[in-house]
Amino acid sequence: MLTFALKRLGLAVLVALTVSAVSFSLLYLSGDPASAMAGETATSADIESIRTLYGFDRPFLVQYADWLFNALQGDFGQSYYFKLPVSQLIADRLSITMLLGVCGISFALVTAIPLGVAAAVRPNSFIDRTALFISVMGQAMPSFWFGLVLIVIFSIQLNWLPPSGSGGWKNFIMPTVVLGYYAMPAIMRLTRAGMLEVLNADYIRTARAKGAGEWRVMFKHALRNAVVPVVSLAAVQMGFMLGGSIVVESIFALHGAGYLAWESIGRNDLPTVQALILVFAGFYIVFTFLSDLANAWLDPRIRVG
Amino acid sequence: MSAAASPPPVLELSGVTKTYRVKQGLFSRPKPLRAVGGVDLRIHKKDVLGLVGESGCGKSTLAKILLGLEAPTSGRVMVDGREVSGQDRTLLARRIQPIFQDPYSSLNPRKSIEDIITLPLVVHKVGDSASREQAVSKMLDLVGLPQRVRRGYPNQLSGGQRQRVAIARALVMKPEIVICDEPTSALDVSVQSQILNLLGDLRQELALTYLFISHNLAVIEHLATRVAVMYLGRIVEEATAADLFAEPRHPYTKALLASVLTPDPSMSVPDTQLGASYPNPIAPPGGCHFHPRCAAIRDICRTVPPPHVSDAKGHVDCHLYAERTQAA
Amino acid sequence: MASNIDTLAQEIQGPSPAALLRRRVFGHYGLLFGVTVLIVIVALAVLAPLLAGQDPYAQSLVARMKPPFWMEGSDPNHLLGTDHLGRDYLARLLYGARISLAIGLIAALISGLIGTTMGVAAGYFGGRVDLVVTFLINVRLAMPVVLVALAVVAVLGGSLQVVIVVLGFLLWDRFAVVMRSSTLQVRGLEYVNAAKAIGCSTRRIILSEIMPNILNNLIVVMTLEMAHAILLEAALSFLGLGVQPPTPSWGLMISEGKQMMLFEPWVIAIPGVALFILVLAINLLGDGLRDITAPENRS
Amino acid sequence: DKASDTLNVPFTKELESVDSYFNSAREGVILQRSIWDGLLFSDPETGEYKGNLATSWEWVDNTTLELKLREGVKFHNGEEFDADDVVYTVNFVADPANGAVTQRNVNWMKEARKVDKYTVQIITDGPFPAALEYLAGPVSIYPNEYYAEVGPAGMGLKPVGTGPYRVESVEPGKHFVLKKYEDYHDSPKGKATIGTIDIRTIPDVNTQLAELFSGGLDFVWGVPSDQAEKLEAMGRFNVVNESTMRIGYLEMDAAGRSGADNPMTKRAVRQAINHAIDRQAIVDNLLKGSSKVVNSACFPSQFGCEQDVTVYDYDPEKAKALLAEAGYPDGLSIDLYAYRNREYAEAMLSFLAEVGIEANLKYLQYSALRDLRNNGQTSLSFQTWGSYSINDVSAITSQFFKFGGEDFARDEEVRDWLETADTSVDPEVRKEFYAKALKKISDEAYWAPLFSYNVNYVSTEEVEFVPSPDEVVRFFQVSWR
Amino acid sequence: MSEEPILAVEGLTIDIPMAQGTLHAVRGIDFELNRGETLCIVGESGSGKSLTSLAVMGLLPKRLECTARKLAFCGTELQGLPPSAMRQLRGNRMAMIFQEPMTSLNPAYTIGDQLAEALLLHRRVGKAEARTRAVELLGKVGITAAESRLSQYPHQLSGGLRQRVMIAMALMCEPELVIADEPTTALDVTIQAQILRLLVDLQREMNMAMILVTHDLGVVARVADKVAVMYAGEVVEQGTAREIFENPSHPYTQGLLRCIPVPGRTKPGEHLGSIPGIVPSLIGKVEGCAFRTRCDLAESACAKPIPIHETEGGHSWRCIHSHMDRMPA
Ligand SMILES: Nc1ncnc2c1ncn2[C@@H]1O[C@H](COP(=O)(O)OP(=O)(O)OP(=O)(O)O)[C@@H](O)[C@H]1O
Ligand SMILES: Nc1ncnc2c1ncn2[C@@H]1O[C@H](COP(=O)(O)OP(=O)(O)OP(=O)(O)O)[C@@H](O)[C@H]1O
Ligand SMILES: [Mg+2]
Ligand SMILES: [Mg+2]
Repeated sequence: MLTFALKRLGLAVLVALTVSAVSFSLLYLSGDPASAMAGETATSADIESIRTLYGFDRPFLVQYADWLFNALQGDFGQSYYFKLPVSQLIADRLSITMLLGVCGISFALVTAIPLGVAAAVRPNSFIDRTALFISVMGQAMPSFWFGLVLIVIFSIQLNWLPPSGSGGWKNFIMPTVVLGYYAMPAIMRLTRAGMLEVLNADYIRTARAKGAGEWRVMFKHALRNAVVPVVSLAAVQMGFMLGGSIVVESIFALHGAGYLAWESIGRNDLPTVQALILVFAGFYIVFTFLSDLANAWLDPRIRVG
Repeated sequence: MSAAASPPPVLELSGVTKTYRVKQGLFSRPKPLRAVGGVDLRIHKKDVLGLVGESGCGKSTLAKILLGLEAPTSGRVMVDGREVSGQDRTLLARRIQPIFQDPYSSLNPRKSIEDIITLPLVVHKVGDSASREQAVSKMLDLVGLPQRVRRGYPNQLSGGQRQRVAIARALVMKPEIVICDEPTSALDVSVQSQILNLLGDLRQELALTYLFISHNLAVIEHLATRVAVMYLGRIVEEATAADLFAEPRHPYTKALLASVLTPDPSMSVPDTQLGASYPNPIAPPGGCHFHPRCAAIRDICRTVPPPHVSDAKGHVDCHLYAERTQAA
Repeated sequence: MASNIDTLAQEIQGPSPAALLRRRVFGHYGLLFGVTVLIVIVALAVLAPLLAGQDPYAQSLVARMKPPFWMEGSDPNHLLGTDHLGRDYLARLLYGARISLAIGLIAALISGLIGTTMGVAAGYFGGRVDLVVTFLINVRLAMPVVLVALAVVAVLGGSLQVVIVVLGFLLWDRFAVVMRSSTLQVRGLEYVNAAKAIGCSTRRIILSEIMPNILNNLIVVMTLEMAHAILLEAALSFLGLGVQPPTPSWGLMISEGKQMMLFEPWVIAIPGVALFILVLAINLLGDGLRDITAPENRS
Repeated sequence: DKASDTLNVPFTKELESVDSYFNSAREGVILQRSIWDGLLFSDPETGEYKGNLATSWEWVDNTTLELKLREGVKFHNGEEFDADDVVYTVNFVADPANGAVTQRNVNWMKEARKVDKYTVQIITDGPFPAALEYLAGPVSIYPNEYYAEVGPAGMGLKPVGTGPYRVESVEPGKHFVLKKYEDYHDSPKGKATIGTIDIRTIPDVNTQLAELFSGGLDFVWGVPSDQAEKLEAMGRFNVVNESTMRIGYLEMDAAGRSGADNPMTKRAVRQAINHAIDRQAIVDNLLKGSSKVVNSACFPSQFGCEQDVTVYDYDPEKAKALLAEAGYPDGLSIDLYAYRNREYAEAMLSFLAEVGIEANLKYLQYSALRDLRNNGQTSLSFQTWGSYSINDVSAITSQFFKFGGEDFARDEEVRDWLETADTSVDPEVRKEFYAKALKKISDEAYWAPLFSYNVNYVSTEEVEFVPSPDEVVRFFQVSWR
Repeated sequence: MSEEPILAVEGLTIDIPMAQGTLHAVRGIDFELNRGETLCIVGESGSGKSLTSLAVMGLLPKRLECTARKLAFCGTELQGLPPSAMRQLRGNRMAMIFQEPMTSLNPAYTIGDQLAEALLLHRRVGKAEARTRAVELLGKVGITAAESRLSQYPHQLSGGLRQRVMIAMALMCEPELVIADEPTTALDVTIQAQILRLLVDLQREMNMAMILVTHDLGVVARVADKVAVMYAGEVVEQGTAREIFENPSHPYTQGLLRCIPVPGRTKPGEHLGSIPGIVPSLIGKVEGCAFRTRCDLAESACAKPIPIHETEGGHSWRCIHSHMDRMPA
């Protein structure tokens, strides 16, 4: 168990390092950070002085090593734009993104799993077709467009929900739906496929032969087994969702990490972008790790050798 | 029968071992699993060597080693007295061909029957398309399939027919040795008998040598000239079919024979005298691997691996016979 | 009075795989719908110059923001109205289909090539290769796609080519994952062993024994990734870091139309619905392909 | 809204820092005017200078300006305002090492000296006629003790000034709350009337409008003309349009920095481009409002902005002829760089295409574009310049024609004339030399000046607001109706 | 005879709607089973054995259409019984053992949980009591150290052990009828013999009726009191084991018996008997004898309805030939 955890941790660190190296080289090898820092009205002399001040004239590898060394100590440098420590900035913005992510994935799970189960129990029934329809729609609906449509309907036409901001729970309804709907189809399909497969499994017949009722069969025997891959998927989706919150946050003017990322790209605020990529990657890694643990807990074949 | 005068065996294994590393749980480190442990075996021309043993004892692994699909961890495989590992794999492929257990997965579903049967010819660049066409016709006749199946696909055939296609593919290169890994265990009895008859006929016609793997002793008795009994990766007894069935020596062989259920309504289900526990191949029992289930167990069996007792009839690995020979 | 036992016993051969496939295709309404819509869209895209009748780039500042035909004040010359520069919306929509299709197709091809190579290599060779590929897949999955794509496009400058290449190099993960597991599955089947025992070269085994049997999965992933790429391009363009104007990309049209969406909802509705239908059709096609090819019927 | 005496307004951009010396955004200027005061105040209507934190001022010599300070002014934190504050602020920001973002705003000052508690001298770095404009604009006075303690970062998070509004809270980049400063001194700015200003950053104009519809915002500015028209038509909102000092222009690489064989080095080509674009159509259909076509390389109201220059009217035929004359009878292909107003750029693409110039739009982030410009790689770019709302032509021509990184004309004659004008304190001399320079710029068609920008201010009917041409929203002049 | 049969099936028919038409998987089969008796259903793959046993348990998938003139358990007609009543019978008075020990146990729960569940569902007992019973039964099916096995998961057991657990699970409530669907097919020969022996012993001990589904004639001969031979969805021959093996009367039964090599009886290397051809498709209309396409003795009359011949000993077969050349015993 411990060696497993250590191994996973080692792998996770390696993944994170690679991600950071790739993104660092992508970002820093092209574009001029000094100019980005200088702001819109700077002169070339301003830029030159910034270049030497921040050491952008040093060799690339030195810069990376320097960055990495500091990053390992939790110091992602200063935002070029806000002139604030990036870690503080991200910590500040992350809460909204996390909240959004948690709401989104909860929404996705709460809708997807019952639908998936219901669809699997009665394949080709009305409910199955409805579920399929919902998921097909969800996959084809561009989320930025969906968000705009929701705003037009619920904020402008009906005036039920505020179109932007993060002041109260009402602000989170539309973003949650948009973000959750993006992740829902995959989870629903996997639940359905898993349940279908599990319901055809011999041990379900065994349970029925014992005289277990349908609900018991469905929830105690089938879902427990079908949910194992769903956990992994949900973790992956959660990771994607944080990364995908860019679109949603920018539509609903939520000042979360995703929006920060988008703005920072536009502002060439490289330390922030770099740190955000790493943070999102870190979340993905953490979630998949947690899902592995959850799966081990759910599936004794993994847990006990 | 006289071992000394006979030509060298077409196929000879000495000390062949195959160890896999398997992971059990997510949290455990891989452990070695000795699927085949120190197997010595000789197959002579036109022999049918029956290989029996229970599931997981390493029969298929042995077959894969012979086919060159797996490299043995140690030991030597020799064909016509030449060691295989140095030989070109294509050369080996010309002489040894397989027939697998599952007629459903042994044929590529995307290829027509004709393509499946000619594949060996194409790979080894034998003949031109016309001669290959002829070869297919001949093979189809040989295995008793109508000519019209040649443009069909595997999913259009029944299990027995598929197995015939597999046999045709195995024989189209005119190999000397055919490795049959449970070729009939997925088939119904009525089809099984067709395939067994076919295999018997082909052997006569083409002077083939078979390694015939099965766990159905009745089938083995019907077809084999020699029989090797395998238990947990080792050959525990080997003898001619007649000898083995007339006088099984190893307690495991005895149990195997006892558990053959002949369709005789006057008999009831036999008591094999075997223990219920099936050993874990990852942590095989010490001493004689068979000792936890053996009806004739002695103290020595728990600690000391059994000796290799050879005589004119074949060989048996068992403490019982070690003493007897010593005493004699 | 031949009962079917007599006839069926004669007929040893069932339907061929092709016939079976045909039967399943025509029994799958989602697939048929997807294919039909896709064919229509492709036809529209190909025939855009004929159908549009107008230059999608021709602007007329005096004829801006004309509404589509179902609204008052529409112009019969501009069935779907005009955009903020007075360009014909229908023409832009039709030419936009070309962009979306091209992006989807080429990006999926690039990523398919990368992902399939990696996945098949990992699945077939296993061991170290598998470790490395799995690691790369992990790295790729850990990278937030939208963010990285935005960043890279921002750095390289947005053009059709850049967007296609960036998407192509970012979306290979699913190919790799699916191809790896499919290959693993097929590799364990007896006919691959049989091919090895026959003496087939590794190349032949991969190309003619394994690939044909995982091709269906490849095609399914291809369609899904195509849809994914189209959506991503639209999202990037929407965020202003994708294809550049005046290219009539649908995402860009939504982005530009967003300005007026509160007053003239049709401006975003038209390209939005077009995008939705295209992606829907491709997804239905992919789902359908998966359904009809998934369980290889065993007799 | 009026009921809660809170004006809800959006910022479009995330403001990097509230400290006005450490941001370069319009939003920063808006906050600066409300939170801090300058020594002087420039009446937005007349342009006349009035005393604010200073009560009188006088040039002691070419480079020394002496000011008498207002007494009894208190900063929001209670600190008293006196000469030390001025001296500290000026000396801090004038030192390039402290990294004030927009050096131009402060680098004309060498230092400040305290004469007595309420008298200071500001020493300029050479003669600088526009000094008063800057003192009334970007140069605001910070409390010396507080600033010394917290520095720019602290000032950004918890700003303290003397202005009509004090800062209640700052969530960097996201949310700012201003409260009316009850003890505001008797400034020409006047006291604020609205109690609370609540500013949220909402990047997208649409979202801003959606919020306006649903009552989340009271006042929005920078609304594109199309939407403004629609909003006006709805009758629920006040829509006011006001011109700004920002002008748009095409910058052409006459100097051949991007390559000696660059077509833009040919005067005929540059003139052709001038003739090719129907600026009036763009103004009428896209910018609308109070935007105007500009012909000279500056905003007409700026001091020294000569209007009597060569005018290139819209004439595609002539453009084609000029192109043919320059050796491009079949037209040419070129990259057009731009960083804002994509739709205007797109419209220009189309006009250029009509005369045979196939322009590929390269729409970049400002900073990326500036890199290219400074490296001399943009042969044709669509630029805009707002002159920091400084009503003096030096804020534009001197930025772009004095051989800086953004000078693609590299005309020595123009540079020398501008130098003379910039450093002279005699208005007539300045006028004369600016006119010479601007005429040559026009004749040589170094730029294609396009149009001036305008801003639409949209508010609910409760809000009373009078815009000024400098694009700066003065919250203290907004009131409830 | 006087006693009511524990299971009486008459005219059981199972139709499966398929894309290509209706699959007549089971076509009107009859059998009866008394207390303490063992009935073996034997037949080739796809002949409908499993469907028949699932039909008795009421476990057929819903989309299959199952009808019967009579389907009575201890006199209670099972058709039309409300699901809750059917559940009360299942696992309680009739139990089933499935073919695949590897997949028939839920991988997510311990052996103990799964064993106890059967009892907890039907008896008012506590967890502890259910555990005790589980340990007791595990002992009975020959599992040593039963106590420690309770907390193990299925994947930790070998196939033979799992099948023993399955048997123990079926017997938890001491059912009157056990249906074992090929309980030993997936097992090794040695273990097969052990499991069969265990089943037979327990059946005697508990005086249960048992239906054993198999395709292994060897098993049938050794275990059965009564045998039903199925071919293509029909019972083609039925009778006591002795009758069937010594007097096989249907050409199919005879063919089957000739196909299998029997040590000591068939000569090594000699041709085995065989049945040519393949099983016909049962999709669409099926008339006459399904075996006629493979039968040496087929005549045109075989395409017409087939009479059932019955002897006094209860031996019956479905063939146009009433008196066949009997196989030499
Ligand atoms: N590729 C592999 N990796 C790890 N273990 C393997 C591998 N192949 C086989 N084994 C293990 O080696 C042992 C022998 O397997 P093998 O397939 O040779 O048995 P077998 O006698 O053919 O069994 P069966 O009768 O079920 O076919 C088994 O315990 C099996 O789990
Ligand atoms: N759920 C199902 N859907 C469709 N067809 C089915 C289903 N279950 C069984 N069948 C078909 O019904 C026929 C009889 O099946 P059944 O399982 O009863 O055969 P069996 O005699 O038990 O065979 P085996 O020895 O292979 O277990 C077969 O042709 C099978 O394909
Ligand atoms: Mg095997
Ligand atoms: Mg069955």
